[in-house]
Amino acid sequence: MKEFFETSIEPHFNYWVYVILMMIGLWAVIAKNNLIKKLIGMSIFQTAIILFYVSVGVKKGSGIPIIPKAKEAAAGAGEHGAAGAVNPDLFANPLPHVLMLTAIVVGVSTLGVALAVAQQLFKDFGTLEEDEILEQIKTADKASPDG
Amino acid sequence: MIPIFDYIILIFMVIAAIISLKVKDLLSASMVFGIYSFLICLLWAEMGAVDVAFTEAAVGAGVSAVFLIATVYNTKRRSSD
Amino acid sequence: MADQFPAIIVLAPLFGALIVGLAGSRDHRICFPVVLVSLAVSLFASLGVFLQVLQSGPVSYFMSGWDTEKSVLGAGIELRIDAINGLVLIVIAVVSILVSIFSIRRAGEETTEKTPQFYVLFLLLTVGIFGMTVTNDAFNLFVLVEVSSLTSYALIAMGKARRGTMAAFNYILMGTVGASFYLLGVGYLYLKTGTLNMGHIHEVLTANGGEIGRSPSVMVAFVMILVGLWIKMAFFPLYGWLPNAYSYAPSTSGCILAPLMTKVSVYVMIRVMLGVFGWEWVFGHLGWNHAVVWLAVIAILAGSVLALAQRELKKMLCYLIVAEVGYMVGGAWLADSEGWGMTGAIYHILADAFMTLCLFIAASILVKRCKARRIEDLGGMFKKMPVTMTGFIIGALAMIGIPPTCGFFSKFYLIRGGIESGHWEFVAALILSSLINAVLFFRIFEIAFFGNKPAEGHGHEEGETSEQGSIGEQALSVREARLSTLIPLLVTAAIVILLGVFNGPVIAVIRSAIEPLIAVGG
Amino acid sequence: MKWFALIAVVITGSLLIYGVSDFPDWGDAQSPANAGAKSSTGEPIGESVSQFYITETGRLTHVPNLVTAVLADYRGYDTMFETVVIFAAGMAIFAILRVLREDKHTLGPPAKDTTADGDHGRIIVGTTCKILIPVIQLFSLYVVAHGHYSPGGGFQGGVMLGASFILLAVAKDLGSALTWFTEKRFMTLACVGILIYAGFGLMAQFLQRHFLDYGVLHVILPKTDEVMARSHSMLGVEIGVAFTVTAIMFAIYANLSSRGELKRGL
Repeated sequence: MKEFFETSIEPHFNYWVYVILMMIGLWAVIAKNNLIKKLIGMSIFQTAIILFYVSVGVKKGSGIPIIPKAKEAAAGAGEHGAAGAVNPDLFANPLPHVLMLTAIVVGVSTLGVALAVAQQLFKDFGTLEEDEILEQIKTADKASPDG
Repeated sequence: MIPIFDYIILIFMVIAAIISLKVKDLLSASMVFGIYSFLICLLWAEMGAVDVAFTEAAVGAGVSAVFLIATVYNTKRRSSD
Repeated sequence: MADQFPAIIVLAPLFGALIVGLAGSRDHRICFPVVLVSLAVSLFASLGVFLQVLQSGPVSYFMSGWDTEKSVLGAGIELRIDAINGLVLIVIAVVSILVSIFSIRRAGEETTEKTPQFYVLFLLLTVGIFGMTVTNDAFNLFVLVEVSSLTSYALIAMGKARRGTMAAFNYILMGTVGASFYLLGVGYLYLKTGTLNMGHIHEVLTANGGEIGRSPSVMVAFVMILVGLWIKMAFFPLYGWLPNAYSYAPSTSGCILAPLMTKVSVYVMIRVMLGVFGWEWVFGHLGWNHAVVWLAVIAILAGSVLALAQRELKKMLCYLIVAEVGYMVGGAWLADSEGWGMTGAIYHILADAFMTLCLFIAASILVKRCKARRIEDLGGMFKKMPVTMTGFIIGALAMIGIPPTCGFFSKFYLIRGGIESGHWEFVAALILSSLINAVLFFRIFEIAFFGNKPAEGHGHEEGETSEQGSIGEQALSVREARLSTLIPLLVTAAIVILLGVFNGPVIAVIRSAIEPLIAVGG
Repeated sequence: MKWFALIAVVITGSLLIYGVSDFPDWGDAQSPANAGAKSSTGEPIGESVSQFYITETGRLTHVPNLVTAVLADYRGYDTMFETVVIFAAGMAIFAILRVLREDKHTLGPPAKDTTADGDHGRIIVGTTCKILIPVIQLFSLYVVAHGHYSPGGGFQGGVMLGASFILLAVAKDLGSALTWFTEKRFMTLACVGILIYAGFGLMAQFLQRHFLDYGVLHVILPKTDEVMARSHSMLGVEIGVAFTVTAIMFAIYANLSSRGELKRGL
């Protein structure tokens, strides 16, 4: 058991958790009945992906992606040749962070629009339960197919 | 980069996610979702993604939770599931 | 100037949107000229860049100037235009200009005081679609997909129909899941290749005999990207959001979304297949073409049969879109050694955009003018609205696949691909779907030619509608549509025919762009 | 639906876990994402983008915070569209939710909501906010301006600035927040933010370079060379981002909390 944990779970623990979180989110999006719950599920789904990306960019033993004294380091690099001034292993990979800043912002924008649509639905139907809304649409359908 | 810390946060995140989806009171669900966001923000700070953590703290835990609460306030607080 | 064209294509509508956003709320009349000018600039730039591509091969444009001399490949974002997306760009520009003309009066009526916002969203949608087409960066594609999706959610939810709002909510959920799947796929690719530039990813995947390409996570990445894009394009099992969203949206929104969104997603799929993974990897290593073509066959048949079951005009057209997506996906996956299926699929993207636009404009006019949501309400329309119905007929003939129209030629190349690759089930599905379309549209023609407008408030069963009822007073008052909606309709109808008549050069351009991609794979 | 959901989730999950099985170990500094793809013999295929960012950013832009440099310069085009996404969201919410009526004096102060213990609550909350809001706003400006050297930048600062207005709206009422941050103002501010961003790009185009190629702006900006022009332009575009984000975050809240009427919020 311990051996299994160390060889297959431990090096990928973050990835396993991201899959679990993502599946929780996906399940909520499909199976939950309340629209707000669906949206919370959608947000969890998106954060799971962000967790995945950030985990990709981690380097053990590295610091945050801010190079103190960047100018001096660059000047040093100029003198001693291009390599050697900044050791890339000491800084976390910045690219996934940048991508995920974008993804977070996209996520909150989508959430905002979705909540606006949900409020509009509440104005129209008086409820946020999916089955009740579908029921109302069905009865409206029977009353007048054009509506 | 402390593995145990990492594991604890990850497990708490899963718990927070499940609770926020299980609670029938939508206001509580939004609050728990805020907690979830704070946990994930902590995790990112711990992984060295400070900018992402900063954004998540402001956006995920702050503004998204407020948006959710604003909507819950204007609609129904109880949910059937 | 000329070397700035790739950026101008995307930027012109963006600046247009900002100007409308700043000045539009003060004076609504400023909106339309700004929209038209900015889209015309885009069209001009697309044409210019297309000519450049024809003369000297694919054009690359490095954003922020981080080209391969100053930095490594993939550090900056690259826009890349080859002959295929050059064509797609021109189609997008033309379609959006036509829809904007169609919307001159419509937008004001349907969105009341929110016209400036409508135009801002409209232009941002075109920004997203243009951007998706030109970008050569996998992540940038995601951002632009989100730009176009967010605007399309809003364009659908703007309508007054409450079912449209519900459809928009479903679309948000499915669209976000789809985009997230795409993002995840890109993440898997990034994890394996360390880059986001599509060309660079392709290089890494094929390097050294393609050893990285053979790893399971690259396969998972492909599946995720594919499923994400399939949700966006409403491919068969994932089409649930489309019919309600497009048919209950305001007509101007429906007219811009229906021709462009699904087609551009198909184009993106083809680009990912050929440009990122490569012909050899997708068809040689993966070898799922049979399964996907069968899925496409089911999509075509299901779309056609469901369309046949609809009684509402717009919903019927929406299910036809589902079938058409089946054509394109199936064609792209035929994998015959000459690439005829792919040629047909790409040509069909162009053709279908105009066919769908033609039908949607005509249907919007009919729905608006005579309140004819349902097919049986179209009785006697030929007498009352001859011009509109002419446009509708041309679109319908193209959808069926009658020779001078472009619909015939796209089907011809798709069938040729099907025969050469031995996918007889695809050929059979195409022919069967054409027959169903013929039944579908000739039923409408019959009602419109010989039927009378049925009396109001009278419930009918299908089939007996055309005989009964008399011309009501309301029906008599229906007159021809106004010029601002007829011009785009007729122009579209003319393009549908012209694109068919002059299919030779278009096919030649597509062939010349595809052949090297096939040759690379071997 | 539940069974369908379960099946979909199980299939997707097992597919993803199948993909996970051949990932490089978590935290591996030599993984393809961190150090560029390598063939099985260990020779690199192409150059690593990530390592390029880490080693060369200091020389090329003089910005210590790599994330800011990548965000605003190398991938500035992405960031511009990220801002456009926010802008589109603001416009979308306006289009969906906003209730436009004939009587347009929607911005007047609404009636005070005085419930039984509401007043005491309001005094405590109000005083706290009075003290907090200026500090938050100052700090958010610092975050925007200091994005080159520390975590932060246009988005974070913008969201915080927007949040300070949201706090004002929550603590007092939406009306008093709207009295000076009116709808016209925040909609204009949102457009202006993107205009600033895209304007920097356009200026580079007018100077015969590619879009968003800030280096060439040293011609315009006083006392800068190519490298410092990049650094300064990044600050410029971050300010643009902050404008849009501030405006739209507040706009979204204002619309969501008042059901699009912009009269009284929570």
